[in-house]
Amino acid sequence: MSTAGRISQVMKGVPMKPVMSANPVEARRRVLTLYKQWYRATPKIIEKFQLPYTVEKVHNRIREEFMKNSHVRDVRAIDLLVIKGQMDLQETIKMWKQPCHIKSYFHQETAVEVPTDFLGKFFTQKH
Amino acid sequence: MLASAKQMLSVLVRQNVRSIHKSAAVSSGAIFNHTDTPENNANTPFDFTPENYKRIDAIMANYPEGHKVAAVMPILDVAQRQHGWLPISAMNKVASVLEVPPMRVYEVATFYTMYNRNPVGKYHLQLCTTTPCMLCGSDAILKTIQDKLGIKVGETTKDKMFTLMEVECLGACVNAPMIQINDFYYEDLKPSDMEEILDDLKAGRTPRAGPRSGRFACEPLGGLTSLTETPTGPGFGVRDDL
Amino acid sequence: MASKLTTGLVGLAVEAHPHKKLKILYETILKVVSTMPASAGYRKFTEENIKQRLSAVNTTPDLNQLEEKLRPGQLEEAIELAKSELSLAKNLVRWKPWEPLISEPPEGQWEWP
Amino acid sequence: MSRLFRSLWRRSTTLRYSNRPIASALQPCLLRRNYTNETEVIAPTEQIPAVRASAEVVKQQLVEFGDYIAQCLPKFIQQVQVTFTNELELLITPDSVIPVCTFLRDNHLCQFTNLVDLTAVDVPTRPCRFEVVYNFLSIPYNQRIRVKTYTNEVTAIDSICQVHPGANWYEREVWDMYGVFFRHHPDLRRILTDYGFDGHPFRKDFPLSGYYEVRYDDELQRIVRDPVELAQEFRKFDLKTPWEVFPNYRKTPEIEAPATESSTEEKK
Amino acid sequence: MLRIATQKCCDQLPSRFLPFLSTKSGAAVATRRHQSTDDKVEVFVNDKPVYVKPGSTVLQACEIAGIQIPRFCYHDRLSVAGNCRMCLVEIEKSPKPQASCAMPVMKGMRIKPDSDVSKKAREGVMEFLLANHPLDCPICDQGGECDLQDQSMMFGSDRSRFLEHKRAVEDKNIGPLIKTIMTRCIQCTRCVRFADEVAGVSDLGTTGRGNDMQIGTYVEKMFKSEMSGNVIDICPVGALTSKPYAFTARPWETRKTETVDVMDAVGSNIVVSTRAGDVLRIIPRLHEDINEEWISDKTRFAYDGLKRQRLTQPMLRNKQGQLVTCLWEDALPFVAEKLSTTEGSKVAGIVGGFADAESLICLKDLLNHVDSEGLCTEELFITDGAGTDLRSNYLLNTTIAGVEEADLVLLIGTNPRFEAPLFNARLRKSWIHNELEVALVGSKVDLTYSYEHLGDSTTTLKQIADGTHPFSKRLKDAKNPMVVVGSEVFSREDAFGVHAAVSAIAQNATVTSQTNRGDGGADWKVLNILHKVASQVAALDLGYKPGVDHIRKNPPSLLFILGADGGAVTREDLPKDCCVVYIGSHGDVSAPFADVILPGAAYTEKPGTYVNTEGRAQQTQAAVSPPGSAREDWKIIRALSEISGMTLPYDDLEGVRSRMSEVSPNLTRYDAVESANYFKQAAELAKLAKPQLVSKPLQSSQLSLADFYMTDSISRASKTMAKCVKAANEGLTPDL
Repeated sequence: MSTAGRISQVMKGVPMKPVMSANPVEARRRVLTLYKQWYRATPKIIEKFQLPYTVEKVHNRIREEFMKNSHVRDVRAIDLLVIKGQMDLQETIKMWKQPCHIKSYFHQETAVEVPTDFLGKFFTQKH
Repeated sequence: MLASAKQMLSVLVRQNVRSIHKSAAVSSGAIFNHTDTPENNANTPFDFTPENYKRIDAIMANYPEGHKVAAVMPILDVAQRQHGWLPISAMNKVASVLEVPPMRVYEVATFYTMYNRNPVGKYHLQLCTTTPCMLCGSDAILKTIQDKLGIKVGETTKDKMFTLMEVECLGACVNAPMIQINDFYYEDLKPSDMEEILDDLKAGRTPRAGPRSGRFACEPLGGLTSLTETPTGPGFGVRDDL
Repeated sequence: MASKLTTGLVGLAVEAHPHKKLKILYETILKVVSTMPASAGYRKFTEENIKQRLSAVNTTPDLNQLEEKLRPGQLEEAIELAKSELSLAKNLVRWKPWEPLISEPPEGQWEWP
Repeated sequence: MSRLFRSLWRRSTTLRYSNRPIASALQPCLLRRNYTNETEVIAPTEQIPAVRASAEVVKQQLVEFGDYIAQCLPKFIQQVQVTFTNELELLITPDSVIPVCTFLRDNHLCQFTNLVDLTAVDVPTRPCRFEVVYNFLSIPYNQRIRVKTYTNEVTAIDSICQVHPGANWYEREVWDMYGVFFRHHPDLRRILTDYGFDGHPFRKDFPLSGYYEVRYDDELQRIVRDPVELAQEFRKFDLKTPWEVFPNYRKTPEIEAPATESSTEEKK
Repeated sequence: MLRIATQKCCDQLPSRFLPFLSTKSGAAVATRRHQSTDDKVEVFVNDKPVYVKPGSTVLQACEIAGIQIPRFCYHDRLSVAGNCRMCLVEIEKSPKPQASCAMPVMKGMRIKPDSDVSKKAREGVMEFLLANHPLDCPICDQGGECDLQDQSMMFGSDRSRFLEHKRAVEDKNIGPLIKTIMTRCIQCTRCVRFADEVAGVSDLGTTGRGNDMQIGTYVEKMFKSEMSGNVIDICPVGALTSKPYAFTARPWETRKTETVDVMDAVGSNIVVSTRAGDVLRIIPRLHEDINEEWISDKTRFAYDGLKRQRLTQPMLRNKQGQLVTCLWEDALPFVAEKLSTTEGSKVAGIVGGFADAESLICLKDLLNHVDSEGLCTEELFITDGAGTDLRSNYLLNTTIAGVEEADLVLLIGTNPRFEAPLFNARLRKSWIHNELEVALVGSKVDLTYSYEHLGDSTTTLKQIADGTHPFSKRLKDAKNPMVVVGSEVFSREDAFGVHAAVSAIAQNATVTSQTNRGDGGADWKVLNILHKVASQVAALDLGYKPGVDHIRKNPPSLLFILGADGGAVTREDLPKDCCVVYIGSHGDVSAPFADVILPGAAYTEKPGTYVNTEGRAQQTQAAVSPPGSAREDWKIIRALSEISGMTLPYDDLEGVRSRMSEVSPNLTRYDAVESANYFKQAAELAKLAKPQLVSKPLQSSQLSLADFYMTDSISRASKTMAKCVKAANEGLTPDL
């Protein structure tokens, strides 16, 4: 989901054909459809992966992932994101993904807080 | 297809040529590193005799102040004549006499083949085997020496009397074959002459140097074929009016 | 009057009436092609080629000789080939390849940096 | 077989030259001959054993064949070129993948029924960064052809699965590795990377180390997936010698006069 | 090397030449051209006119024209040999191509370095060079930085016509530093000329003749020079390579950090090559005013000492009296507790030779904060008279490059060959090229050049100062005299007396030399102090007391030792209850008797400021990170200050450096020599204090090459240096 919609510069000869949606309205509809699909699949995902999270939490996380790309305006980029989101959904509900993949969405399990004061830095880092 | 086969064939041929072709390893056989041996090391006793010191002073006086190092070659020669050959200690001595780093002396001594950095016998036989001498029979001379002394090229007799060396042209091709024994040239040799010379040397006699064919020097063997008339006096061929 | 029992190729049956089949196919191709503009490159080359083949079919009753003329392969393969040429021709009528180039490449697209 | 191919070729050339006005009506720049015009075939000699014999005849045939395809499909083909190793390349517009592949497969004189390879190249500096490359083989004529087109991250290319069903996994691979989307592909999903893998690894801007690393965590007693943290120094090669010599001779050849360009190209 | 050569040539381009090139106005061009060509010869390179100094070579003319000629034997700083023939160029009206490195320019000469004849000549020479050069580039350590490799790529043919066998040459063992693979040698004789001219140790030479000629020592012996490692750099092929570096890395995979050496007080500029946090080798970096392009062997090879004997973890002495490792979180509060409970006057600090100015200022600020005045350097200097108050009193005022203008040098109580090898190399250079005369009062040693030994007694000094010694006459006649005092003099009990005598000599010479030169008050400084350790000048600049007398007189109960491993203070000198805190990189002399060890960084691991003996501030850069939990020294002190509640008012490098420039502005004016000129005042102050001289002879501790290698904590930890000492003492053995 990291591919942000990089709107390529309009150049002579560079193709501008739509991927799926012809206009923003259509693209929006697709996004909403995908969102609904994820939303509906949530209880099943929790059950299948035995996630220790509530449905609300997962919903919020899904929403967060969608909002991450809210700045994308290029219809084609939106389409590609939708395609990837669908791929992700398929991999999730078919349990091709493993629990670690799902859990990594929720927290960085081994992240260490980096100190910013002099002493803290002195004790933890070489530079 | 044909072209590639041809190419392949030519590659094979080339490889064959390469594997058949052999050239002699290029080397004079001399070694330009010093290795300590019992008779040749830094502690080998060497010092110039008082006469030689005088001689060295005279030699060094030939060169201007600040250029005394130019005397390195004659002084090395003095050292070699005194000791018979040049041990490393002699080279060091020369260096200290000339007040130069020893390396500068080593450089000179290794450059010239006439400085013997390894022991040689009392008589240093240097037989020329370069083309003119070889054509005139130096191989037979070599064989004579080897048979008579029982040594091969590069070896010294057990009694330390003779060392045999093959050398390149010594510039006496007109009197080929020839041999240099210490400072003297013996020329126009036949195997019998060689034996005679060696016998003389063994017996402590000094054989007469020079051509053995009865020639005085390098004049034609059958007598002169030109320049036979009396030399013309001064003014020959000059215009009368001058 | 099949001259052979099998084509030796999987899924390709021996054709009982190759002349007839080929004639129909080639004629159909020509018909389809003739709807293209006369200047179309494809039409010219294909007409030339197919007409040659058609005349071979018309003038050579002997199967083996025909096979030799319509090389490569056997007559059954030539039929398959003609079928695909026909479908191609139909498609090309739709695609109109004789028109000028749809789009020039962007500046520097085919150059290596 | 190749003799036949040649004879067919001879026929097509005669055709072509009988229709000279139309041929000349085609854009003259259509065909770029990417080779030098040397007529002499250099045979390997004792002195120069490794020179490739330039097969001028083969080259000429390829040029004519390319000409033929270009004349048949002027709408789709931007350029035809023969590389210096005698490979025929068609550079086509991104929209015409299916017509061109169909033509190459079905035409009597092409019969490129075998899709050998389908891949992409990422050249980020180009206007459209991805070059999609199709390699075909014509078994009857023992002839190969390469078709190239281009696209960017957000433009789809038509899938050729309906023309060559064998393209299915190749296209999945290109999608997985480069992120090029193939329209109307029957089953476009990842094929090589792990589920949950982020990014397209063959893109030039994809970091060598990737984004995530997967390891077994002893405390959690399970696999965890963390953002990559490089434990080892990234090895960067510095190809300058500490005593840089002769920078004057290190200039890139692009400064050379354009007249010599073709010869340098051939040397490559 | 060749890059350096080019740079130099560009430097030689006169500055007034440049405006001529850039001027647009035609009239201005005409006049300027007239000026600039007055003392110049016009030659044509590729038909382009070039103006060069008369007497320069064709090769230099081509370089000024921006065309580089390939070369192997030619080296900028060595005499011209002209034996590699690689630099052949075509010159019009010359029947054969000429060796451009040996050919002087003549008026109107037309040089054609890019002509076909030149190219063919190069290709031919290259073919001959490669005829006997082994094709072992894949296992050759020079690979990637080999002149032969590079030039054969550029000027050589792509195939060989030789089917003959290649010559093979026996390898020589010339010591534990230089690995020889003599088969690769192309007989450029750069190493021979370096040994002869720069190192002054004529151990190398060419033996044999013709095809059998080889480079070597003839007898197996060590190349006994303190600068021998430089032959590795000047060797254009892989014949001479570094033994410790053998087979460790390729040049392109290493990361280069340009930094400064601290093994002596010269401050040679170096490049540290690292890979994956490992220092792999050290090579010189060009600095015309300091080290030119040479470095000493200790600088080059002692780096393996950075990996051995290192302090990697903080340590505390436990109840059983043993040092055990601990965490920073344990060690620092322990010291902080001691610091805040100890009376200020009972706190002291000693700094050693590797301390950077940053840690010096931090330690000073911290100790001053607790009202301690006990800040000492391990190295001694005078405290009487002007002492360290006047900067000109403790600097090498003439500067190292200034040696080249001197005509008479008087060395007192020093052996510059081992105390500052590159300073000695300058002396030797001037001795060769400028007829510099040298005299020495002190131990009679081999300085690689001839000098007048005036004995080693202090009376000689007195006599020279009085003008009763015969040498005074020569000093009087000299135009640019120098008096160089070794820092070892200051460890004498009559250090002040010696310094006063020397000051008097120098002051007299200053006056006479001014009249000799006839320029009145020109800025020529006579008095020079040659320091031995890198930190001393910065420490004195920052106001540290030289010598540990203060500590002996006021026994401290908390002593900070900042890398002081010279053995100036031992446990016996200190009270029993004294807590010793060692901050430093190596477990050498002082760490074993410390109560707390705080591991610091070595000079390759920290950005630090060092001031060399000239007073030139230079920076080191961090090439690798400190091992284990070691930290940069100033950060340790800064952290300690925070824990003990006396937080120093800076917490980054910029902060420390701005504090440094508050105390002594010259410390942050990098690569500038801040000149000082207070000799007269110093001499007067010295007179007031009534200096005394004792009759003990002036001696120097480093007399032979074996004394040179291991002098400090890094070189003492170095295996390579130990091997060198062994080889220098006992001769070569096969394992060295």
